[in-house]
Amino acid sequence: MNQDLLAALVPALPLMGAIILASLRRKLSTNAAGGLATALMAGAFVCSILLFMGFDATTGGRTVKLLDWIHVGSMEIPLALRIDALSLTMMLIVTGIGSLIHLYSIGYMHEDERAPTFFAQLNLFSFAMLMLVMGSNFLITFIGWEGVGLCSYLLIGFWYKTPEYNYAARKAFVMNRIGDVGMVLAMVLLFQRFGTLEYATIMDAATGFNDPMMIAATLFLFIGATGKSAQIPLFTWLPDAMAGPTPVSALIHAATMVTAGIFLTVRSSVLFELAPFTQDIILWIGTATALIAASIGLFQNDIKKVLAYSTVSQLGYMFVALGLGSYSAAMFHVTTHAFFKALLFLGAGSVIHALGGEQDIRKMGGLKGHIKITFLTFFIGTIAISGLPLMSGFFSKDLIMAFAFDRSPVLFALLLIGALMTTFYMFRLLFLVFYGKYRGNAHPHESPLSMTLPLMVLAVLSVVGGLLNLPHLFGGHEAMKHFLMSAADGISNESLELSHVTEWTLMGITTALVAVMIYIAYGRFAQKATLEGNEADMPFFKRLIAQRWRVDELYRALFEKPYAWLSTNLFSIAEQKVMVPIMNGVGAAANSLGDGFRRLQTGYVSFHMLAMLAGLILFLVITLMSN
Amino acid sequence: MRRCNNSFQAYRYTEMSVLVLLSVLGVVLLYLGLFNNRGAIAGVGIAGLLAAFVLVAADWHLESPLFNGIIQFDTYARSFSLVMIVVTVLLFLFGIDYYAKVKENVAEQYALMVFSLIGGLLICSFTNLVVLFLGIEILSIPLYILAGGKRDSFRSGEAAFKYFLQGSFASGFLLMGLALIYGATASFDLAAIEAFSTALVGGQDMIFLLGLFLTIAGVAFKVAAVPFHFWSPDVYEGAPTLITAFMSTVVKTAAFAAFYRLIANLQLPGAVETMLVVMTICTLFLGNIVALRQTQFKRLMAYSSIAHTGFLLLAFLGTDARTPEVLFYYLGTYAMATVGLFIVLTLAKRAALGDENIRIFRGLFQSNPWIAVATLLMLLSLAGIPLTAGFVAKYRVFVISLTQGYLWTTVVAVVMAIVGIYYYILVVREAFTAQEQESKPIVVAPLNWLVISICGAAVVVLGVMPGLLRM
Amino acid sequence: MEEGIITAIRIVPLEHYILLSFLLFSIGAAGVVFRRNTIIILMCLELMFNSVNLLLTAFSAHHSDPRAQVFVFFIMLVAAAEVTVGLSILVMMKRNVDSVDVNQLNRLKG
Amino acid sequence: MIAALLLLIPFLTALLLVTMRPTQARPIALVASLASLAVVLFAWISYTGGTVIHYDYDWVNAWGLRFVVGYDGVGLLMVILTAVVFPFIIGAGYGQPEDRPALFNGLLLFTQSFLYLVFLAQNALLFYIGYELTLIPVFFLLLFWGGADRRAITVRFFIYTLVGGLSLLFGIVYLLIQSGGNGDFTALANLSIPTSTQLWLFWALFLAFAIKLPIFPFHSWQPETYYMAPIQGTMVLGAVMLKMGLYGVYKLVFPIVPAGVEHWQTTVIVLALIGAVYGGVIAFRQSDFKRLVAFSSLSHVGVLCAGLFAWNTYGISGSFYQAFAHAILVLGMLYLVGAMQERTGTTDMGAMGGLKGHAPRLAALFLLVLVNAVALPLTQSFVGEWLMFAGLWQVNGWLTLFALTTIVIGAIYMLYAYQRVMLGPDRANVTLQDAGMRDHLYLVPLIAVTLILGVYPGPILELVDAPVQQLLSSLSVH
Repeated sequence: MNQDLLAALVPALPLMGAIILASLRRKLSTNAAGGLATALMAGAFVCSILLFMGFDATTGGRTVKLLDWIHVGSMEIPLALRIDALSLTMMLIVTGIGSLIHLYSIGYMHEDERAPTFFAQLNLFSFAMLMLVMGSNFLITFIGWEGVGLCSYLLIGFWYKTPEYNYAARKAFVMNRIGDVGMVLAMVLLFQRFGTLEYATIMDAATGFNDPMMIAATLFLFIGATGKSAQIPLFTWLPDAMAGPTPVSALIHAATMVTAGIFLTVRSSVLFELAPFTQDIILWIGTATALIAASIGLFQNDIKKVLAYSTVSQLGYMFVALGLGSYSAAMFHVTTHAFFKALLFLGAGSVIHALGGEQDIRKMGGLKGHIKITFLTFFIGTIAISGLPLMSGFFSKDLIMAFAFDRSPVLFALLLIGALMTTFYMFRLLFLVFYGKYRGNAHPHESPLSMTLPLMVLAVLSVVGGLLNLPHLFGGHEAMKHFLMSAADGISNESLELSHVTEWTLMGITTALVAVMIYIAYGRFAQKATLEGNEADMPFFKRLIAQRWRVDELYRALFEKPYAWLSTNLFSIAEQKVMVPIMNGVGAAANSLGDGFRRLQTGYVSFHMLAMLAGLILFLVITLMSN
Repeated sequence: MRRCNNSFQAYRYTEMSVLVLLSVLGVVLLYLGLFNNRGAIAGVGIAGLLAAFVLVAADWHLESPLFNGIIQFDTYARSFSLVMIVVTVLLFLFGIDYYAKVKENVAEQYALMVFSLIGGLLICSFTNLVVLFLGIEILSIPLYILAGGKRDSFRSGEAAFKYFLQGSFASGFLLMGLALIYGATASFDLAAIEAFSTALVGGQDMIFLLGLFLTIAGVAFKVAAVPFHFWSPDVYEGAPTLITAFMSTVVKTAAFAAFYRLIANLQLPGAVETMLVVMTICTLFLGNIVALRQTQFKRLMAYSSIAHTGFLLLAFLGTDARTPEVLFYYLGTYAMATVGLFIVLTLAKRAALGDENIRIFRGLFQSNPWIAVATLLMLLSLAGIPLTAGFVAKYRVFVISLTQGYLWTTVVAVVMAIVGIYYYILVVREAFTAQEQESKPIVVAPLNWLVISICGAAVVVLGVMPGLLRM
Repeated sequence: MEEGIITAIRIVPLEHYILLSFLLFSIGAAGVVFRRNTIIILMCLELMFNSVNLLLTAFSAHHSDPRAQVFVFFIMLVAAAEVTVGLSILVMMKRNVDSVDVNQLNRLKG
Repeated sequence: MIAALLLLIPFLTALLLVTMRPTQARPIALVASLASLAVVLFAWISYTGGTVIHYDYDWVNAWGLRFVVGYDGVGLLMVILTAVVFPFIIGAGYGQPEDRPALFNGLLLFTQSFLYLVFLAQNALLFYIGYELTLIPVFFLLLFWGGADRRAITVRFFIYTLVGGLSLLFGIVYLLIQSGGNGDFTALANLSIPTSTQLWLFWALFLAFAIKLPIFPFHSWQPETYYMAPIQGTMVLGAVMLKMGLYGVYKLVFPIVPAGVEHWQTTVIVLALIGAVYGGVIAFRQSDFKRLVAFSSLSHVGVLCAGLFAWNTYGISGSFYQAFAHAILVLGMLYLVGAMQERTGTTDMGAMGGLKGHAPRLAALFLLVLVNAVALPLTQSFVGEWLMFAGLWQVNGWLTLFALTTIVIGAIYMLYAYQRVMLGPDRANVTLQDAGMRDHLYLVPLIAVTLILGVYPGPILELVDAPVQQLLSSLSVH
């Protein structure tokens, strides 16, 4: 089958779905809509696989031009797709996990009467995400970039009747927009520099340059990335984004959209390679995010919030990898993270579904008896993210940490702390939800097959995901790395000079400490009957962390309030007290001038004649003077 | 504008007969007054004027001196004469309705207008300062009387009185000026004086300068240029509306024709040039600015007329071949718009029982849409909005003044043009605002309707095809 | 006109005439502006006109050119006409406001 | 022929309407506008590039006024814009006054034909005449059918605009004298005016357009006028009339006073962007929907003007492309204002909210319009904005950053507005009929245009590209 057609089909199918569902959303039942949506996503997945089969890494990739989009002067930006190792990887993740989550949603959204709309938007998202990863130039990527932003806005605010949700949705969109400013700046800069936005061309032309402009460009790109991938300082929207239905959180805010930033960086790895300064910044921001988010995760009591912060911190790890220049490690972690984080979210969704919408872990506990499949899968997810040996998370995270150690032991130590915190809050979550005795008052029941099936699939993937990029240490040959190398030149100059001994020891240390963490967590949370929740009696520092470092409050005080104030006063003062009065003032001045001169016309004829005489003499004087 | 040499030429009948005809017409009208028959009076008057029109228009390009070369009936004179006659005809048509209520002395009114018109014809064709003086007086003296035409009206009387006093005062200056010029040049003949001024270029002659100065002042009084404008607001307001219309059209036209004829070929000393510039700026400024605050429509028109004087003077500055052309076009179209507006005013005033505040136009669009539209067109023309004659006129004036290099004076003019638009638009707004409470409807007699329509149409037609109104 | 008078006029230098008539003219003008009695104002106007007549006569004599003198007659004529009109208007005024004070009339203003 | 049809169809129909006062005024007007749209489409198809002159005869040549009409690519784009917009303005379902519909639609059509004159004129004076004429019918639209305090606001608007107009006239007259009385754009473009003169002449010419657009310090008339005007009046002002400003700059400022532009470029861009941010920030807290549209328009126009003054291919093309997008957007937004006003009886967003439950279709349509407002990719606005930013970057990076803040600001106020109108807990005891046939008939085509031109901007960009290139090259020659 024609490769180009296949490539075109991949985004086309979900788009089709979106349009059909949107237009027929009144007529279709949940199952019909969900079925259609899932089928189309599955179709896209199949196409991706076929492309993957037919793909020959040695060629480096192909560009499928659909039509001439923007063509002005010397600016030619085609609407074209790029099929190479990188985009294929992302396509497989997006469509694969996407179809699973679509399937899951059929069960999850069953009661909601607006389910068809939901599926339409989910499909639209998939389309946008696919454009993002398949675009052959920055601007096409940007289409997806903004598209996913819109969809995430729609889906976060899906339950539009709750003002907080709408606020969260707006917050997400606006913060993404702030990132987009950086993205646009980067694009205009690159365009001016290279006269094109095609990835291939730029990456070829770039090698050799390194100048401030390159640093600027990469920094702008990174700003864009922070917006989408919820890094410091733009990370506060992601936890709020949990307002959306859980499948959304799984698909958009865990598996796919939030990894867009990583994807973009890998895409333009060449540029980043030329700007070491930017790389360092990425490294430290990534580390900071990883730690801060993890620390916040320790005290969250909302099951989804915990996962959200864990996502943020995991994204932090990926950026660390990018900062270290190990793009394959980053992509590897993106993949495995997609598996287990999707799994965890869907599991959480299943729990919430089981408890009829309850999200507070203080009102849970002892569920492992009631919902077995959910428990097992969730357990697998937990150990995967905590990086217990031979789990997918183990390989990907250790790879990153190995690179970190290669850079500096301090960095390694910091990341290790992060990893341990991760383990701690994940197991805290696990124990509080599934162990001990039930603290709530609902009647837990297992979810339907349509929901448990994706859980199982993802569970398997979370276990075996590591094989994708099995390191030499375990007899593998880093398949993924070599596969991606053809797409992202940055990968080729990764190098990891660590003796096997060091690697073993590092793994040993990590694993041992993780085990300890699990033990502590077990001791503290496994048998809890009740849970102290009130932050009031915490010591200051602990409370600060529990209150998410008060970042939201800070931003509200620094930006939102002043902006509102400005908006009000610009109108009431600048506009109404200055601009408009000035305009009217001119008229008033003319009028008063008129009144003044009007007095000359006294109506006394003698005065008039006197005035004539005076005027005449005045003229006489003036003119004779000027003579 | 060619001037005849002073040599005696063949006696031409037609031109002179215009003056004769009109004088006779005046007398005839007075006689008709005996048999108090209004229709006949107006009819005869109009017929006579039309005859005069024909006589003037006949053998157009012949330029022959009259009365031993003290009058020159050239194209310039003929053109302006035609405008004045046509406008007078329109006013007479209006008069039929206007004087319908008046008991006696109607014939005198018509007759005096005719006499005044004769004065107008004289001063736009003079080649001798004596004729200038006589013409101005013939023009003015009837007006003093006409202004007081409403014998029972206090204001009318006051208007007449003020007009008379200031008028004679100004005549005094004019005379002094003429005398001094004569003293300097030993001649009343324009050609001779021009020759003198050309010979004088560079040199100084105090007497001559002073003479010019006072003469110009005298004429400037007639065109109501600041600071010789004081009479016009009071007189315009006080005089009967028909007469106000006559003054702001026929008289203004005549005065400007005379003014330009006077200075056209003179080599004006620098001092006089400066005087003109200053006068122009003052007139532009005062006319427009004070008009802003007028609520009485007639008074508003008075100030607007001063403002237009300013724009016309702008065309005087420098020596531009196109000036007479522009003057002619400007005055002609201005007259059209003004006549129409004054008629509308009269009608509205009647409906409002004598009130003259611009508020009386309110609801005009409801009751008589077409009249309202015509009013709109005439106001826009005065304001100088494109596709009306007023725009073309103003535009051409700017062209001249900029060509002559009076950059800043033009800037002032432009700013003042904006001010001008404001007060005209206020009237438009009234005319097109719906009347809240029910009031006496505005009745339009067919004849008036005709005249208004003619004026309204004229300003647009002449605006779209300015070529139609050429000298 | 008789030669003798012309020469007689010529004896006095022109400047004197000019000065004199300026003086008269100014007196007239001042009178018009500053007096309030209309009758007197009319007389002052006459004075102005006549100063001009004087000037013209002087000039005509000095230029030995009769046209100015003709003009003088015209002026007299016109002055007469004006005064007639003026007086009639004055009568009307007297009827309206029982006074000949010019400044009694100031309803029209602004 | 085409030009004649364009100028006459609306004009004569308008005459017929205002004189005959037929009862079925609106359908007639609609037919007329559609007819002229057809003509324009024909012109577009048959357009092969270059400058097409349709008529060229001396009107009153002695004074530089010649009747020369025709169009280059940009002019054609503007004509297309006018033709596309007017059927929508006349067809706008809501806010159509009951009293004197004939007069109302007549005035609209007069405006249209005068606008055609402006965009077809190839002679400076002819351009000016059209430019001023458009004011007259709009003046009456506002005076007759405006909202509260219309008498004062209308006059203020009229005079303020004319201040610009007169200064433009002054500039044109000055140019005419330089060119020896030949007012054709071609002739004026060939003048070589000393730089010192250009510095002030630039403002004499530009002031008119700065007020018409309006850009920052000259905008005071705009919000209140937009607010007070009837919906269709605001549509005319926002969708087409302000585009005369852009076109004027392109036609009368760039080619004639290049040195002036070069000197004032940054100043103008800064002012425009200040306006863009100013308007956008104010829009955020506006409680009235219509005022919000007014300020958002101010914001958009600021960016348009900045893009134009980037003064390079991308900037100018982008600006004109965006002009088209903005027109469509204004129509959509104002139609929604009308729709909400008819349903809730007010334009105050405080009284709205929680309507999505009652009117999901309307909400969906609103959303689709909004998507264009925040310039999401694959909508028309995005293409324009992208080009403008690319153009601005060539001028100055910081200004680009400044300009880019508007995409955040825009998102802030637009989404907030959407939330306040549509979202939130369902309003109890509100019966609101959902978007019906006419709403779809009206909005769906607009949205379709938006998306199609967002995905396939080629046809329009082609129109603009060539003349802009030509203009710039001719300038570099200077």
